[in-house]
Amino acid sequence: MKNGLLHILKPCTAAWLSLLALAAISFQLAYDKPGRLLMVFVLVLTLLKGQLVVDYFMGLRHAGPVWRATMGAYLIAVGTLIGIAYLIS
Amino acid sequence: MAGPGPAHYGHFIMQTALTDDRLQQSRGQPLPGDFAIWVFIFAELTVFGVLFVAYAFTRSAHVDLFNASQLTLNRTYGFANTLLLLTSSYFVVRALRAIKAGRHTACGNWIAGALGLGAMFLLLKLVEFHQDFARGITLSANLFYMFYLSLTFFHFMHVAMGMVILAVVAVKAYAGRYTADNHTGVETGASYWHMVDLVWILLFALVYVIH
Amino acid sequence: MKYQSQLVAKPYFIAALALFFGQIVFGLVAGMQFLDGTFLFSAAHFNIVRMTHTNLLIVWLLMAFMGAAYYIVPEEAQTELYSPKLALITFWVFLIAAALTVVGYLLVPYAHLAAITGNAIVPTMGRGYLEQPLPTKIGIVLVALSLLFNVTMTLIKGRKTSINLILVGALCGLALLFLPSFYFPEDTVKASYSWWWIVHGWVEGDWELILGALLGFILIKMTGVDREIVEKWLYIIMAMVLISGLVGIGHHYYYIGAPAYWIWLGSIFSAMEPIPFILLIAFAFKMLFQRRREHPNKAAMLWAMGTPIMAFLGAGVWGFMITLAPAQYYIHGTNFTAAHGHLAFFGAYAMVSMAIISYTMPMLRGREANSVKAQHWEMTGFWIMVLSMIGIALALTGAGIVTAFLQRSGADPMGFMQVQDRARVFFWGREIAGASFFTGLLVYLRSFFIKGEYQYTGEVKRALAT
Amino acid sequence: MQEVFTKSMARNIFLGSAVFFLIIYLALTYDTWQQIPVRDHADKMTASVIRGKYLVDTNDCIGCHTINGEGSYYAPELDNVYKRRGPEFIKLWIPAQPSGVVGRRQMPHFNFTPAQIDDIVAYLQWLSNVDTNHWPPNIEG
Repeated sequence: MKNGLLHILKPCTAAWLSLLALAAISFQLAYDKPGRLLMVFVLVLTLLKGQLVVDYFMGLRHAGPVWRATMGAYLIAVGTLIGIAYLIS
Repeated sequence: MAGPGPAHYGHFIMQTALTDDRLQQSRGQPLPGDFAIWVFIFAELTVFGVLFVAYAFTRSAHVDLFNASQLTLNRTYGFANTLLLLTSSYFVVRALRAIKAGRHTACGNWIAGALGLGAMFLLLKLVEFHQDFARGITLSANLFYMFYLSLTFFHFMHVAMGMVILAVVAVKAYAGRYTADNHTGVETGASYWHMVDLVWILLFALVYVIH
Repeated sequence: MKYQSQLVAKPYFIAALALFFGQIVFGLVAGMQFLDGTFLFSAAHFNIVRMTHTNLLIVWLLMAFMGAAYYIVPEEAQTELYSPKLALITFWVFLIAAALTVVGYLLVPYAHLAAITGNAIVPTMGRGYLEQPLPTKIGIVLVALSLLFNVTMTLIKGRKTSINLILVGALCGLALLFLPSFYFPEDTVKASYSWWWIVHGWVEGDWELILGALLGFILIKMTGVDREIVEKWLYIIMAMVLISGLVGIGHHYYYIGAPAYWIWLGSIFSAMEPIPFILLIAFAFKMLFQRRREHPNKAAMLWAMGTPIMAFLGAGVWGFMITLAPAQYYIHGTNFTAAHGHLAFFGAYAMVSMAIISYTMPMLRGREANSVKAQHWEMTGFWIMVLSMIGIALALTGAGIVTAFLQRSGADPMGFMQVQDRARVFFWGREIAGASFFTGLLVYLRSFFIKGEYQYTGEVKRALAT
Repeated sequence: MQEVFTKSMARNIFLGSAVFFLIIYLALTYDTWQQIPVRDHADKMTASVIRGKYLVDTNDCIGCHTINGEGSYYAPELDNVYKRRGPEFIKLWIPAQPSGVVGRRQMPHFNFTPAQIDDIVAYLQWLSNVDTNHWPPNIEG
């Protein structure tokens, strides 16, 4: 069934729907009790969203591996630094 | 070798120059759109990245202030704006697909749709700014609001800038200036718009959600 | 040189170098006054010497930029200059106004100068770099308008290359950015805030565009690289200048009374200000490696390659060291800033001026390049001046660090004069390096008096003949 | 093949970013302009303070001193000199210059009237109360 769904949807449409769903989850979690686990979870969700945009919207999955790696490294670097800052607080 | 140059031009070195095109090929497939916009995109992402990290580390020194101030923001607006931008980004992807299939009117229509969503984003953000100012939130109110207003205003300006670019692309698309083989302009505008979207995803999580 | 009217650049360049010489002499006197506070006290007090030193710097750089514009704009537009006569009249007006201003500085007490030149009507005097009395300031505006009129008319009737558009656009910006010098609010904080529109706007904005245009022109001419490639890189570099520099002005606003958010915005954006200089180095060397010809003017090439490197060192590296707010908290208003100022002004603007002079002067004197001997002198001068300027910067950096440690931090900070005494060894270092710089300048100027043109070797002559 | 990096795009980015960042800077400047009078107590800028500032400018004090770190590095910072030395010291100091100590840096004699010196002190007092984000780090300036 899942394969069937992906078959019907174009990859970019699937990415868009996933992004909407992930955003909704993040929004729900915004009202949860603060906690480190939650923080890491939301951060990972966010980076996942970012990678989806980079790959499927910007279309970097077709571009050279160097550029894709550059964008990936950017997301990971920013995400890690933010994560460290939140964990030490 | 071409005939002798004028004496005062010195002698020529027959050296093949490494052209920009060959530079591109040596690094795999080129980036979508004009390379110049990518220099810009990487510069902008760096600025936003540094701002985000600065926000995070400043927060770690003022956790209570940040958490308390964060609660005063309207998260529903933030979420609605996320949906608007994600969807408009999706529309732009569809516009690019349309022009790759040679359907330039459809391309224009998708971009017009994206522009409409972008306009709604700006409107909603203006309402939010208005409510913030009415509550006495300014750049100098406290550290959190300083970051919140700087980041969102800076991003707001990027949305406005992206809309100007997309508007130009839409006009040219309707006028039939792009074809299935020649659509670098659409790709360039699209790449910028997705960057604006990407920044908002990070910004929304950081400023409105994570606490 | 293709057009006869380009010759008007020659007096500008000669005057620029003469004023440069004067600037260094006053610099040496000011440096000496750091060592002996009574040196020339009654003849010319430190503030007068300093103001002459900095004002001569501005004037000679403007002279060089204007000369460059009168040379480049006709060549790029492929037409004669609109009015060579106007350019020549402008030159004499500018030179005489500058000379009169310096004489005024040296002979009339500053407050008296202010009183007799109508400063009470439109107060403009008493700000760094903008010490000129009102008539001089008005004169500068008129000179700038004359230049803009002349080059714009030339541009309109000729070919519109990107180099030309950038250069003329940047010259318009230069004139526009000077206008806030007539606005001197009574509120000191507002006065500081708006003073930076001129100073930052020039040296960290508009002048970088001029630098880019001059360097681009030299590289196109000397390397024979395709104009399209040079120009598109120039645009990208200049875009980076504005992206980082416009909000980067905030690094001047941390501790002058402006709101605290500038600490963040200024730090983040100005931290990117080295990027355009890195790109400029990459760009210059890319052009060098892709060159399609060997230009006989090796000295000009040395200046052209040295400029981005020294600009990066002075503006990029030294600028970065003092740009972040926590570092600036301790070194703001110390000789560290002076170190940055010296290295950046020399590395970026003095050097690009000498690059364009080095490239054009032989042609203005009727030869493609100077003799090997003259170039040898010029390049020797280059190295002595560059290394001496690095020495000056290091010495002033040392003095700044002494202040930061002894006066600005610690439980029991020392007073200003006590700390200055401790930094004495660095002031000696600066003065010695300054004397060395002066020697380099003499060597450099000597090269202009060596006659003869570049002689190709027999081998090359044969190659050219086939 | 299409060119991947065009001059016209590079030019558009240059012009676009110029306008873009100028707008941002102007918006920030607007906000700063509202904040400055609060931070520097512009309401306390009396006629005496303004006269004092005019004297400080037209005698080129920043040719040797710094004010809020701007000027020359030949003589001490003036931002907090009022708090460092106090008004009485300054009133005695200025007319007593130059000291004439051989080798020591000299401050010129300015022939100020007592009223003018009062104005300068009033200006320095106003200056010492400007909110400069806790700069200078200590009283030595």
